[in-house]
Parts: sequence; structure tokens; C-alpha cells
Amino acid sequence: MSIIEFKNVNKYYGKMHALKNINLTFEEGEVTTLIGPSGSGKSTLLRCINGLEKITDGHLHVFERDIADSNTDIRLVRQKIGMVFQHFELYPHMTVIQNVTLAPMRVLGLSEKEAIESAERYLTRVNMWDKKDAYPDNLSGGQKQRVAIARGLAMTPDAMLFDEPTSALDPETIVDVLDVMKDIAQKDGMTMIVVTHEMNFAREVANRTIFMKDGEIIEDRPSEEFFENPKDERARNFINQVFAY
Amino acid sequence: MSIIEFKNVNKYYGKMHALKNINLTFEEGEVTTLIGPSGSGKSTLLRCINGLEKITDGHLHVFERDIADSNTDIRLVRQKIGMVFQHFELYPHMTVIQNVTLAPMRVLGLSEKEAIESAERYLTRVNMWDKKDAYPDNLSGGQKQRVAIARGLAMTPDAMLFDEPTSALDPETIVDVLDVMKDIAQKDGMTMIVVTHEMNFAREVANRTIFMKDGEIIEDRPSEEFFENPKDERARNFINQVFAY
Amino acid sequence: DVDIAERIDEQETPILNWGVKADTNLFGYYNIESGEVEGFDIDIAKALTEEMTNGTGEAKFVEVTSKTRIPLLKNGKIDGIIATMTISEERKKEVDFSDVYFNGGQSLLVPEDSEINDIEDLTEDHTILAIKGSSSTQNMRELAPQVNVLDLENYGEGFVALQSGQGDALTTDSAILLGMIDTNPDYRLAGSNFTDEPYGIAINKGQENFLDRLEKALETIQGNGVYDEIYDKWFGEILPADSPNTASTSTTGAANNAPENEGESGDNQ
Amino acid sequence: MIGLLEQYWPLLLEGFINTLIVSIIALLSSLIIGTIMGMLQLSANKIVRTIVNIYVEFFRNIPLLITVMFFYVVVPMYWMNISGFAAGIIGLTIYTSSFIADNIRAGILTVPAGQMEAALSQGMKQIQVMRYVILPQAIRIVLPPLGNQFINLVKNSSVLAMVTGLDLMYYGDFVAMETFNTFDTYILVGLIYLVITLPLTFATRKLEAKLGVNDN
Amino acid sequence: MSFSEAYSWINIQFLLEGLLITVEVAFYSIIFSVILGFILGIIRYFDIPVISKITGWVVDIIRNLPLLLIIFFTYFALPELGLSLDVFWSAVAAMTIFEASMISEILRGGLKAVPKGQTEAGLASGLTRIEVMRYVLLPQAARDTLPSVVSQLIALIKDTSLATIITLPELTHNAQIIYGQDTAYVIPMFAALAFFYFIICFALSLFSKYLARTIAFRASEL
Ligand SMILES: Nc1ncnc2c1ncn2[C@@H]1O[C@H](COP(=O)(O)OP(=O)(O)OP(=O)(O)O)[C@@H](O)[C@H]1O
Ligand SMILES: Nc1ncnc2c1ncn2[C@@H]1O[C@H](COP(=O)(O)OP(=O)(O)OP(=O)(O)O)[C@@H](O)[C@H]1O
Ligand SMILES: NC(=O)CC[C@H](N)C(=O)O
Ligand SMILES: [Mg+2]
Ligand SMILES: [Mg+2]
Repeated sequence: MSIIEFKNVNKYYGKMHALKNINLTFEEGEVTTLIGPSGSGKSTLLRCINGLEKITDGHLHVFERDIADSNTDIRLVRQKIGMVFQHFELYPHMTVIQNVTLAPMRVLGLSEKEAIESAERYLTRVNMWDKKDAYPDNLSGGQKQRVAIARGLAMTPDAMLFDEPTSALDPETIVDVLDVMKDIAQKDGMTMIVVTHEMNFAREVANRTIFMKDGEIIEDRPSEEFFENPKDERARNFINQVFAY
Repeated sequence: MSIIEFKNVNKYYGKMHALKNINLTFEEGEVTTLIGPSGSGKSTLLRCINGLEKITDGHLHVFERDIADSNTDIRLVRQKIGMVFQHFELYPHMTVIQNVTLAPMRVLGLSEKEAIESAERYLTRVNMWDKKDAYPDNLSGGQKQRVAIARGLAMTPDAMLFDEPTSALDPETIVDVLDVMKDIAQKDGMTMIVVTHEMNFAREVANRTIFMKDGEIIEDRPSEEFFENPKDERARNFINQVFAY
Repeated sequence: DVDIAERIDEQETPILNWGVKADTNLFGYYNIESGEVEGFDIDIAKALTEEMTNGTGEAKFVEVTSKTRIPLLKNGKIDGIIATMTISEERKKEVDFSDVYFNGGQSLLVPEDSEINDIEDLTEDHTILAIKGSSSTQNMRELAPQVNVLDLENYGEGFVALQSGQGDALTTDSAILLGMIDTNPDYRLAGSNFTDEPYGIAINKGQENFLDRLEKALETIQGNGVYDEIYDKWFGEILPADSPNTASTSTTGAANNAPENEGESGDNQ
Repeated sequence: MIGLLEQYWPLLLEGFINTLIVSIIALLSSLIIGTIMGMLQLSANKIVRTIVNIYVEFFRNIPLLITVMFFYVVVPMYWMNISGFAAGIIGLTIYTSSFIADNIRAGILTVPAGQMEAALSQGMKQIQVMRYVILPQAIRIVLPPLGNQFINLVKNSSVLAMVTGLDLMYYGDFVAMETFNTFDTYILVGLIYLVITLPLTFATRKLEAKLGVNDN
Repeated sequence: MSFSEAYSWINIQFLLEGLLITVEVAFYSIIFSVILGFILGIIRYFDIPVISKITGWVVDIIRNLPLLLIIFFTYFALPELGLSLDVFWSAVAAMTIFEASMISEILRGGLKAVPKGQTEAGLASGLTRIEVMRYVLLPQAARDTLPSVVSQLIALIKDTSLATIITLPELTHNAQIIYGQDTAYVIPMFAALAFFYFIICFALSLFSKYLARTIAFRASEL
């Protein structure tokens, strides 16, 4: 039973054909990385899944709900899918704990007490509980991203989407974030789709790697296989470039 | 004959002690990389060399001129030292060719014709001559940085400073910039001081690697030696972290 | 619209809202010390209010300028205008007037040392200051079309502008100008009145009962000496009874002959 | 309303033209004064900075009407003769320039420090850096706020009506008084103001959108 | 010049009475225009079909008219629409209509300036659009536009002087009465006007700069 299913999905931004006839399924518990050059449609693909972008045609089912159907309450889907952004998107006017408890209280209807208890669990998990009263502006990039992950987890989602979660970070703090992600993947068996440039993470943590270019899926294989021997020349070039130094 | 010489240099920002009793010399033709965690003083050290920051005490001689002496015309020193910034700092209201010819015309007094001739040489060198009439906004990050390098070279400097020249770039375009830098180091024998997080560049291209932490110089050794076996534990930790994935 | 006469009858303490000047010495002038407007118009308004309400009513005063008074009356913010307002044919198309209660006439105010001595002296090099919405500004443009007329918001601003040299003379009714001379003796009138400006009390059209009552009240106070008393109080010294352009004859005269008169003499706008 | 326009168009046209003239003169002079003041506000010389700051703060924080009336009433009374029209232009210039100074100063400050450093590190002089690198960029940033200042200027010019400034509002009053048709006259006058200000608003908004996109 | 006479206790009292009216008009206008301005700004930001468009047109028209005209119009035209306010409330109404339009534009700009990712983060966690507005966008936009809004409120205070044209007995009006009755007091009265307006507006502008600085400081503590 696939939890996410693309069938002949196309996405246009005006004339720009950003996703070209995508067919894909994602299974529960799978950790997938999505790689490819800038502008290849990785973010678009991810954002279609939780309805931040509308697909132009085709069918997209998420947790058996038709995302393109206007009768579908997209918010129910969103509750089940956490998302982590490149630029964290923490709410700058709220403290760490307020960031993490907002949606659980407003969307899941938790009481403040319950929300704080759950926030404590997840903030501890990402090692940020001691900063619970700090404002985002006073955190380093890596700290912010860990809070953002906790914020996503606090909705107890069934799957998590990551859009370049480490590419805005200083190199020394990248590792903390990747460690947290690895932990969630391995301990919780969370279903994850990760857009990333961290090839080593893709190779080590992900079961599956999808390489996109110009809105198309070029390769879609188990990560180990992919990195050992990318079949497509474009994928090979990309990998060589990224590993050049 | 050292071209740059730090003698007991200290630099404070208010109470913040950003450079602590620095003693260093740089020789002609040397390629040095400066590495270290965020806030360790790398940029500060670089910026003291061309007088963008004033040292608080100690002596700093660049091309035998005393940088701290108010009688020194700092502009003469700056003409001999090119600088490349993390965020390129191309002039957004000028085309590529205007960016490259401005200072040679205004500072070196070249005629427009001479300036364009020299710009052609350096823009061709960084493979950007065909974009000479483009505005910076229409270039990718890697392209911008290559133009910035050409802009620096067009002043025919005796040394070049690079402050994290690739850390604002997409991974696929990083390699183009590093290739250009390698080329300049190896073909021109340019004296270069490079602050970077690209450890592989540091290892392969630089003769010498300096590791800084908290305003101090912790290690200063030939690059090969340094990467094989960093002596100091802090350096070792840093390297391990950066290479973790 | 509400019939004001009816309104007065219904209220226990009827209130009449009169639009009055606050910038015109002798007629309607703000007394900073007492915080009240004072003057001939004010006292007339009070007397009329008392008369019309059999002593039970109260007169309330709303500050108007020549520019704002008709719009304010028409939109119902005031019940009547007692504000040095000339009865004219044009205005009669907009509002109803009571009988004349004061005979004014337009003149010029100039500095003591001015070379202007009469309206005839005005040339195209002269700038005359007037007030927006006054009949004086319109009269000036007709009687001396060669001069440059500039309009200010109110008499306070008008006199200050004259003193600043923004114009060679300020024009309006001589009684108003005398009020200015009263407090600024370096100024004088230039010549005698060159128009007749019979003042009336303006009220909205369609208020026949109110107009009726107003006319009766005016007649009463003009007959019983109240009007004379008020007149003497404000103009006794400034406009002596034998002065050539006195309005004191209006005590009886104006009320009697103005209605027939206004077409020929009082309507010079 | 059409009737009003038919009968009084010469007066209203004169007012319209005067409003335009006042606005353009005051705009140009306040641009020049404001730009100089804005740059002087960043001067290294503390005395210069203080004097300019006093000018800017003083006139920003006093109603335009007061400044204009001052030039209409007080200056002629004690010093020299100034017409309402001129007093209006002077007042508007002083008032607007104190706002423009702030826009220019803020514009210069929004040019990233790195631009200054890049130019300095190539050996350029301070003045060259200003002239070739900073000001051209600051102008772009400052253009939309300047557009808004111009719109405010046009609207503010209506205070001339209170000092015999012969502008559109002044003649509007005149027409309203002569016709007793306050309602229609002021609507007409309002429409004429919109003829000037609405296009300016849309142009400014376009500019804002265009420059905003470039920033990304 | 007779400063001491000009500043007799009676005159000072009269000026202070005017100042009180100025402050009162400003006070009510500020409260109403901030509330109305926020509502209009949010309506315009949301792009509600028809409503946002019409609101936008009305706001654009009002913003582009001289306030003097609006003040005059409110005093004389509103009664024709069945709403007769005295001079005080007419002034408040005019200020509110005008300044609310200005504030709505500021707020709309502020809302648009909040990074799109903030909305997306809110939506992605299942919040409704209204909740995103209420908990995510509005607090940030309000904070970021606070300095501009305060500047607009300073403009409002200065603009109350225009209400002298409808004989509102505010500060400027009362000063005009004093110097209109004795022109020797012209300079003292202008000095007093400059003094009072400057004190209030400058104090507010310092406050707004302080706000801007603390906000910028917070934002730069990355
Ligand atoms: N809102 C939008 N409007 C118009 N075009 C868009 C929009 N968002 C993305 N695009 C275009 O769609 C294409 C795919 O974009 P997308 O952001 O999905 O790429 P990406 O693979 O995530 O790239 P990157 O690595 O730079 O994030 C690009 O050409 C991009 O310019
Ligand atoms: N202009 C300044 N004012 C005050 N403190 C400063 C300033 N510039 C730098 N610092 C402080 O000086 C220290 C050294 O800064 P520097 O920018 O040189 O570090 P860095 O090694 O370049 O770090 P990064 O890798 O983040 O660029 C830091 O603690 C920094 O906060
Ligand atoms: N401005 C005035 O009210 C006085 C002038 C003249 N009596 C008029 O009715 O217009
Ligand atoms: Mg992307
Ligand atoms: Mg640095």
C-alpha cells in the first residue's frame, strides 16, 4: 500500500514545464533522497505532495486522498506530513517552545499542557530543550533547523519532507542536523523524502535515491547501487562534479 | 622577503578580542588556506591585510608598508591586493564589463580601450567573456564569482585574498570557481590567501594551511602534513566534523 | 427635515443653534478670557432666542466663517446664521432671510499712511484682501475689476495678511473694519461706503413657521427697546447716531423699508 | 458638475496649472536640498551632522501649515515680502526636503557594506566609491519612497489655499463660494487632484514591484 | 516683541485648551485609524474576490486626495449622507478615513514583506489561512511596520492642524485667534505652535526610532 502515488503528474508554472509526466510511488518507512541540479524540479515535486503547489494534470494520491480534488481537505493531509525547509522558517516572533506548540494546539487541539509535554519530548530528541525559551534569532543555523525538525515531529506525522535542510548551514553544524535526521530515519522508521546535496547522507542513510533533471526522473534506484554506478550519463556527470574536490 | 608580515597584531571589536597576538608572514607565490570554525577570526585577519579593518595594536607590514601608520596611503596597498568576497559584491547596476573596467580606469588611469582589452583577457580567462554585457542579476552564483575574480585580476595585483569564495554557491557551480582559482595559483604563481571550507581544495591546491580558533593561530603547516595528521586536538575535531559525511 | 418651530415647542429647554462669527470684533468675537463669543450678533441671537422661546430657551453658538456658514446651515448643523450676513438675491436662492437687522456698507481698510483714499484710487497695481465667501469679495471684483483680489479664510487671517503687506487694503463692511481699527489704531477707512449691506438672519428654506416666529421676535425686540440697548452697547461710541453712514436708523427704519429696498440698494453684490 | 466645469474651467485650469507648477518647483528644489542633506547626515564631521539633523528633525515634526503660514505671515511682517504662492513653495520645499533627506540617507545605508568594501579594496577613493558605486544603487532603492514623497507633495500643496496661493484648492473654494454648490465643487476638485496623483501612485507601485523583483 | 504679554496666563491657557483638543482628536483618530487600517490592509492582502478589489480602489482614491479636501468634505458632505457629526467628530472622521487608508497600505506592504516561506510553513503544519494570518503573519507585519505606522501617526498629529479650516478649536486655530486679535503676538504664537507640535512629534519620532532600532537589533542577532 503506497502512501504517496504520482500518476502522470505534470506541473507548469505558466509556460515553464517544471514536472514532466511524473510516475512515482513512495512506501511506508522508506527513506528517499531526491538529488539533481538546480531548477530540476526537486522542490516542486516535494511541494506538490502537501499541496503547497497545485499539480496541473495527472493524479496524485497521498494517504489515499486525491490531492487535486477540491473536495479533499488538504489540511488533513498536511497534518500527516511534516515539512522542513531550507531556510528553517521558524516563526521569528515566537520562542522555540511557542514555535513547536502552535500547530499542535491549533490544529490537533491539544491543551497547552499536552502540547508542551510533547514539545519537550521532541525538543529533547533534537537536543534543543534547554533553548526552549530562546527566540530563533538567537540560535545558530543548525540549532534553528533542529527546532524546525522538532516542530515537524510534534505533529506526529506519518511522513516527513525535507527541502535542502542543510544547505543554508555552516559546515560544522551540518553534521548535527544530519545526525538528527539519521536518528529519526533509523530509530523511528519514519518515511522521509529528502532533497539534499549531501551525497554522503544520501549514500549512507537513504534506501533509495532519485535523480531528477529538467523536470524528469532520470534514475530511481537503491542508493548503494546508484552511487556505485549511476547508469545515466547526466547523473554520472552530476555526481562527478559534486565530488570533484 | 615576506610580502605580508604580522607582528604581535591584536584586533578588538569593542570588547571582543578577535585576533590575539598574531605573528605571521606570507611569502611571494605562496598559496595559503585559512580554515577554522565560524567566528574564529579568519575574515578579520584577511581584512586587516588590505586595511578594511584597522588593527588595534602590533605591526602589520604589507609590501613593506606599515598598514597602521596613518601616513601610509592605504590605496596604494589595496591596488596591489585583489580581494574576492563570499557574496561576490559585483556592482549590480553595472554590466560585467563595466564591473571589470571601473577600477582600472578610475584607479590605474587606463583609457577605456586599454581597460576593455585587459578585461577581455581576464574575462576570457574565467570563461565569462561571452557574458560581458550581462548584468550580475542575470548570472548564476558561480558565474558571478568568476566575474569577481576577473575584476580582481584586472587590477594586476601581486596577491589575492579570497573570503569564502564558494560558500554561497550551488554545489555544481563550486567546481568552476575552484578550477579558476587553481588555474591562477598554478599557472600564474599568484600569491593567494584563501579562507575556505573546501577541505579538498585546501589539501590539493594550497601549499600551506593555517587553522584558527578563537582569534588564535592553532596550526600553521604545509597542507599535506596538516591534513594527514593535524596535531592539535581542536583542529582534528574540526576536520572530523567537516568530513563526517 | 424637522420643523424647527415644532422642535422648539416640544423641547423643555429648547436649544437654538446659531452660526456666528468669532473673528469679527463688535459682531462676533471670541473673548479669550471668558471663553465666550461676544458681540452685537451674539446679543441679538440671545435676545431672539429668549423672545422666540418665551424665556425658556437657550442659544448655542457654532463658529462659522463666511465660507462655511451656508453649507453648515444647509446640512443642518445650525438652525440659523447671525453672522454679518448680507441679504442678497443670490443667497436668497439658497436660504431664507429675516428682515434687515443692521445696515452695513462696504469699505476699505488701509494703513494710516496709505495713498488709497477711496475705491476710485484702486488701480491694477493694487492687491485687495478679502474673505472667502463674503459678498465683499464679489463686490470688489465687480466694482473694481482692475484690481487683484486675494481671498483669505477668515478676518483674523485677513487682517494679519494686511499687516504683513500681502495686500494694499482689506475690504469688507465698514462696521467690521471699524472693529479692527478699534484694536489697531494705525489703520483707517479709505473713503465712505460704496455698497449697502443690509444684514439679515438666514435660515433654511422650508422653515416657514420658524421664519415667521423669527420675524415676529425681531419685530418685538426692535419695538421694545431691547434692540436699541444692544445697538448702543456695541456701536454707541463707534457709530454715533448722527454719523453719516450710521446704521442706527435701522432701529425702526431698516425693518420697515429694507424688504422693499433690497432689490435696488441692498443688493449690490 | 459638468455645468460647473463648463462655466468655471478657466479658473480651475489655472488652479490645476499652478498646483502643477508649485509641485514641480518644490519637488526639484527639495530633491536637491534633500539629497545634499541626506549625504551630509552621514558626514564624518559631527558639527555638520548635528546642524543638518536639527534642520531635518525640526521641519519634519512641525505641521506644514505652520511652516507655510510662517513664510506667509511672519516673514513679510518683519523681514521681506513673500507672496502666498512663494511662501507655499518655500514651505513645501523645506518640509519635503527634510523627508527626502531621510530617504536618501536610508537609501545609502541600505547599499550593502560589502559594496563599499569591494570598491575600497580596489583602491578607489571615498568620493569615487560614492559617485560610481553607492549613489547609483541608492537612487534605485530610493526611487519608490521619492515617488511617495512627490505624491504627498502634490496633496500637501493644497495648503496654499489657506494663504492665497492660487492653487487648485484655492480656486475650488472660490467656485464653491460663488455657486454655493460645495458638494459638487469639491468632488470635482478631488477628481482633478486624482488626475495628478493616481498615475503617480500607479507608477510608483510599478517601480516598487520592478525593483523588488530585481532584489531577489 | 511682547513675549511676556503674549504668554499671559490667559493666552497660555487658551493654547493649552487648543492643545487638548489637538491631542483628543489625535487620540481618537489614532485608535480608529489603526483598527480600520489593519482591517482594510488585511482585506486587501487576502485578495478576496470583488471585496478586496473594491476596497483597494476606495483606499487608493482616498490616499490620493488632499486631506484638506477630505476634512472639508467630511464636515459638509457626511450630513448629506445622513451622518451629522459635530466639528470634533467630523475632524476625527476625516482623519480616520484618510490615515486608515495610509496605514492599510503600510500594513499590506508589511504583510507582503513577510517571507513566503512563513505562510508555507504555517500551511504545511495544517493551520488555516486565517490562523496563519492571525498567528504567523500579522504579528510579524505589525512588528516590522511599527516604525512606519508610528511615522504615519506623527503625520496624523501634524495634520490635525488642517482642521482649523472647519473651525475646530484645536491648537493652530486658537493660536490664530490670539494673533488675529493682536498681531504683535504673531511671532510668539508661531514659536508656541512650533514648540508644542515639535515636542509631541519629536518625542514620538524618537520612540519610533527606538522601536526600529530594537527590531533591527533583534533581527541582526543571527
Ligand atoms: N513559483 C514559481 N513560479 C515560476 N517558476 C517557478 C516557480 N517555482 C519554481 N519555478 C521554476 O520551476 C523549475 C523547477 O524549480 P524547483 O524549485 O522545483 O527546482 P529545484 O530542483 O528545487 O532547484 P533548486 O536546487 O535550485 O532548489 C525551475 O526552472 C524554477 O525556475
Ligand atoms: N564589525 C564587527 N563588529 C563586532 N564584532 C565583529 C565584527 N566583525 C566580526 N566580529 C566578531 O569577531 C569575531 C571574528 O569574526 P570573523 O568574521 O573574523 O570570523 P570568521 O572566522 O570569518 O567567521 P565566519 O566563518 O563565520 O565568517 C567573531 O566573534 C565576530 O562576531
Ligand atoms: N464676511 C462677512 O460676513 C461680511 C461681509 C458681508 N456682509 C457678507 O455677508 O458677506
Ligand atoms: Mg529547491
Ligand atoms: Mg568570515
